[in-house]
Amino acid sequence: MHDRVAIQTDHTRKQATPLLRILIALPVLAVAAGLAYIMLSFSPVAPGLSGQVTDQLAHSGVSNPVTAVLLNFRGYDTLLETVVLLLALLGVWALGGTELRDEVTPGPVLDSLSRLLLPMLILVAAYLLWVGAHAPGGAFQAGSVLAAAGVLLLLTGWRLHVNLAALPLRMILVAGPGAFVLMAVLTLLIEGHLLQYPAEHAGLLILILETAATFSIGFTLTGLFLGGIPRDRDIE
Amino acid sequence: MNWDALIPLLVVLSSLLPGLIIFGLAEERVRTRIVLNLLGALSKVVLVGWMLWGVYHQHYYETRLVLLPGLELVLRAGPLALLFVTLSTGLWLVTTIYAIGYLEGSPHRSRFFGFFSLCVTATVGVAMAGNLITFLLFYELLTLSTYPLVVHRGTEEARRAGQTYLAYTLFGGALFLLGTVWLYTLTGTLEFTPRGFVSGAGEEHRPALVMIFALLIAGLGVKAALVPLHGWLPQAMVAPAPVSALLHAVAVVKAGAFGIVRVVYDVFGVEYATGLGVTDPLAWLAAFTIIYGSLRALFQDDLKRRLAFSTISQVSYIVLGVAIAGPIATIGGLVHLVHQGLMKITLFFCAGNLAETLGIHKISEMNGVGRRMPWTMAAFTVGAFGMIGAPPIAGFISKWYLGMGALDAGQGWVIIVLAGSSLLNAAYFLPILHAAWFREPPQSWPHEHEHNFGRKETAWALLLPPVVTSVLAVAAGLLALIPFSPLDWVKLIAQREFYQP
Amino acid sequence: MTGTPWGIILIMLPLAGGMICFLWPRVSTVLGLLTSLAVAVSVAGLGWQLQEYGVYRHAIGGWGAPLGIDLYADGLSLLMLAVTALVGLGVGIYSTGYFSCEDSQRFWPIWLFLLAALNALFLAADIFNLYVTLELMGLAAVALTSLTGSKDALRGAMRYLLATLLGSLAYLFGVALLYHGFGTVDIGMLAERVESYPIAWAAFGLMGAGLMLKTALFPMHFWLPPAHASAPAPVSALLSALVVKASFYILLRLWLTIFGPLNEGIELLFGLLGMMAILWGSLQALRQTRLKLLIAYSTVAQIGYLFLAFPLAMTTGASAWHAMAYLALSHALAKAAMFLAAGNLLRFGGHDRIADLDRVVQRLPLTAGAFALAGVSIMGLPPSGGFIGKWLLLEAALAQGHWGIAAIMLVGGLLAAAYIFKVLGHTFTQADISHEPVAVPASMEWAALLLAMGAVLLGFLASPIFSLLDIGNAFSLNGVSP
Amino acid sequence: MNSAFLYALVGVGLFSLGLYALIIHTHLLRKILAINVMGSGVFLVLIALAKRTGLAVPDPVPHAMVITGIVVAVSATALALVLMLKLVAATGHAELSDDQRESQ
Repeated sequence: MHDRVAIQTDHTRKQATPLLRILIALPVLAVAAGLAYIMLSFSPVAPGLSGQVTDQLAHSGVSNPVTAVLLNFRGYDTLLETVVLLLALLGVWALGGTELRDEVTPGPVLDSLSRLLLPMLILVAAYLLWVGAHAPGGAFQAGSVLAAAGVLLLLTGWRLHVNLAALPLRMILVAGPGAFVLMAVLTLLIEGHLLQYPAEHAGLLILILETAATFSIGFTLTGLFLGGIPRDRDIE
Repeated sequence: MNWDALIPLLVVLSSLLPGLIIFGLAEERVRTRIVLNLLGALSKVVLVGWMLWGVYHQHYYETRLVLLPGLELVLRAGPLALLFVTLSTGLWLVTTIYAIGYLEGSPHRSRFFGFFSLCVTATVGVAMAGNLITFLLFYELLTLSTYPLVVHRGTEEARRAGQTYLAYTLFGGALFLLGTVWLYTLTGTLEFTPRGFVSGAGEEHRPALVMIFALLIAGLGVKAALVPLHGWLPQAMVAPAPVSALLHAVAVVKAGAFGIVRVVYDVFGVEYATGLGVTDPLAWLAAFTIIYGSLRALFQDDLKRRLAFSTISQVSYIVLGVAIAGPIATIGGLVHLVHQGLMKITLFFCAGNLAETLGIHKISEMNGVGRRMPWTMAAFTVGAFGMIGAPPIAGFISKWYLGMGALDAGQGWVIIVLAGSSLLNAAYFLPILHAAWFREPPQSWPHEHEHNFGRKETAWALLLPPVVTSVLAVAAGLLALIPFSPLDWVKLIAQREFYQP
Repeated sequence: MTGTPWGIILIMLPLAGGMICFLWPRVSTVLGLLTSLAVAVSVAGLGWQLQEYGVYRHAIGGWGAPLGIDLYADGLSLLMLAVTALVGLGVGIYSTGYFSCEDSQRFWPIWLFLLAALNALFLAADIFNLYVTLELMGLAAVALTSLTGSKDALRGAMRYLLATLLGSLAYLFGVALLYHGFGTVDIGMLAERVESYPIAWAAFGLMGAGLMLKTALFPMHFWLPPAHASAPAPVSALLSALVVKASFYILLRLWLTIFGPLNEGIELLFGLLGMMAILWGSLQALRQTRLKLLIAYSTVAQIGYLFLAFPLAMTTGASAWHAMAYLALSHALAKAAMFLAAGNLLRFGGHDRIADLDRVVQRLPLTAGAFALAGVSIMGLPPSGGFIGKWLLLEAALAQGHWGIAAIMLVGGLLAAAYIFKVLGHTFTQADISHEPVAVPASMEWAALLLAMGAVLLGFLASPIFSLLDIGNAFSLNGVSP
Repeated sequence: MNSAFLYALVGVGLFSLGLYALIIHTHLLRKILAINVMGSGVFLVLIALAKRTGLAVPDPVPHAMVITGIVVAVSATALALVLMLKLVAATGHAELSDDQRESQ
């Protein structure tokens, strides 16, 4: 555990002197005070977009306003955001990954528990994905749970099979942003605007997008946890 | 197709395009390079000849390209522009031949000739600039394209000389830029106009105009090597001889002097400038530079350095003529632009021949060299006497008109400066001539074996140019009164551009 | 083809390209180059569209602001998109020679995502959308910086990442304040609604500080030199030419539309910091002994010039902004060329110690030429884009009697000349050879040279470019806004 | 003043604390954590102010923004952590030394 040792020894390195701390704390405090004042100066009547969202909710294909904003009204942000996630993984892979973690062989308890927990997690993810249309939930929540399952698998020593690590894995990772881009282009061609869903199919299309995104998010987050290209370590 | 609007551009392109092509040529393609160089030089001569004829017959040539909203790139061939264009074009042809001979077999010739062509491009651009921004553009291009020639040899000394050169010229350029922009904000135009365009700026701007004049002159004075801005010139002598000859005797320093003429006559207008009280200090500065340069030249043993200080001194004759602000003195100053060019390039060619053929760099090594290289030293002698102002060589004409002009303008003190300078010229040139012709030659020359020219004095490409230019220098003096002589042309300029009714 | 949605193509194409490169790394180089070319064509198409039909606006999802997100392009956006496409194309060609096969497979998808982020950023009309594009751009830039994996690169990337994240958070805080204060994140609507309340000022303080940090304006430039100097040469070119300009662009947009009309005074601070950046950056550049650090500090100085336009534009308006846009444009081309040239020298001699450059002018004439031409523009000497920008800025300064700014600009130009010729001088001289020279592919030399030539050619294109810039009147304060 | 403002003030507090820690600490892990704390502060402000009207359904737009923000923050944190680990592996310590210039 080379990295952990290094992190601990760093405590011995020099720290900021008390005077310096005060010199830094003062302007930070001033910023805090200023911002606090600003916070209190907001009027309780919000000029936000609540009303408009509510008005258009019926045309959005979902009944959960947050999902409506995320996938429909501001779907373009979400498109870019799925790319951000993929990009982070690309960045991590470009760095060549981190040192190998110690391989642990899970004991019988851990092994059987995780076997039990895994289907549960996947089920929960699926539920969250589905429920997002009308209640809190959605692709990111579902994806995170899926990622939790993935992390659990990794921690118990499971590794992706080498044959699946190349193109198939990449396909899943790209599925979310890819589906978004595809959807964007198709809606542009058919409806004339980027991500303008045909009203009658909006719900279904959003679900398709969210499903693809869930898989991508789950796998990407797991990949980020792993911190390296799976193929590499298998070959080694 | 309006050919008249195209010719000034073609004159610029006739050296720019060969230059750019030469950059791309492989080092060993000597013949292609020579053909391109001569083709460019000759086509420029033809174009300039065409324009000379046209301008003489009251025809004007002008190219305009939009540079910025409200500001154009203007190339205009009037009489004054053509004076400088003709000088540069003619001497470019001669120097190209010289350089081909001088650099034979040496490395990096593609680079050398490429930048050489760029320099000439910049010089004719400076000459034909029709407004200050165009002038500035080519003036800076001249700085940039001469730098690689100064550091051409790639020694540490050359690099340092290059840095010095840039430090002076870019600083000058910055001052010039400041003056130009400032002027533009006051007048809203930068177009060179006979009798100047600043008089419309209004009385309240007089102090600002004096400052602007100082900024512009300081910017130009660097290249014209006015004291105390002359420090780069002697150092730049580290460059190969053709560079010293064409650029540091003709193109670069003359660009500065020519710019001063433009500023005094076509930006401020000589009457307005006199009214501002700025011409007198300029004349004093020029006079000081004349004397100072001559004095310093006296103590140089390195031949090229002595010539460099002589250049510093001689270029200020032009500035002096302009600053005296009378018609006759102006004729003297302007005609010196040409005369000094012819004489000084002859001297530098000869210095190059001595260095290239016999390895002579110092005056103390020149004993008896006249017997070894009679043609070269004959040309040198003509140049030297011209510099001193001996009739019938061209230099005499310049000094005569300067002196007469000074008396005409009521500035008698100038005569003393001229006389003193002539004495000093004699003091630093005559010993050289004496040593070369009348002293016994040494047993051997410093580096004679390097080139074996057999019974010839030196390579024909090295010999021909100084002989031609020295003959021209004599001709310009003897035939000063025939049409199309430099003097005649300068009178035309004074008549048409400066003192028109 | 009047209806072709060029603006959308500019975003979707590199996104799709990046994903395909990720899926099938083998096609990376070919696909990447094709995408870059297609992006350049699309920018031309968009330019034609703007000229024919005026500003471009697209309501994503068909909702329209404030509920939906709009894309918007005017002359200013077009200019930024165009320079991005040009530099991108140049760097793309360069990278074919620079990267090994494996490295290029890592480079292309990230760069294409960065390209998409930049295009999306220049087309955005929504401050939250801008935040997302900023983050996309920042992460891509950091990932590219660390591509070599060397100690210096990792340190540079880490510092850069922390700085860029801090900047983004400050920006996001500002977005939060503006949304809750004025009920929209659309720039155009904010421009109408925002008044000189403390909320607006706090938002501007946060967003401005964040963006200044990302733009590396003095004294918040500390992260830039190590990152730009340690990244691979093509990446340094992208970072210095485009990425810092992108955050500057947002700041400028916000200023022109939302914050500029509120009050006077802040522009003086911008001007002051700009002046200090010029001096400090130039002096530091002059002190450097390593070429890439020198160029990186030069970027710090050149960013300063952009900020000089703020005080000057208060009375001269469009002409100072034109000058600034021109400086940004020519700096992008020139600085990209410089970093690429530095990459060639590094590849060739195995080091970038300035004093040990060995007769480069003979051995890599195209590279030396590229560096010199780019230098002409950086110094602001004619004829070059840098000169045009400097001329206009100087004119504005003198017309208003801002003598300090004029003086700093001239001094900055001289210092720039000093550090550029410090390099050029050494390209002529001989040095002890410490490393066997390595051949440099022609694509690398030509890419640098062409970009540098572009910077010089800009000196003759001012009029057409200014007329393009004025599409949509981006520079009239209180005027038509996104 | 309703409780929403209290949460907003807590958000400001987190932001400021994070900022302070980011400047003060030299260890990269702490710096990365500090950035995350700052991020949480901003998210909290966004969410809290969305509820300040006291209506049953808070403004959904800031919620969507926060979800986007969180994903971005996760991505950035992951990249930062890997970068830090690489740096530790390469240099042996998890700090950005100021003697940058010497090493270059």
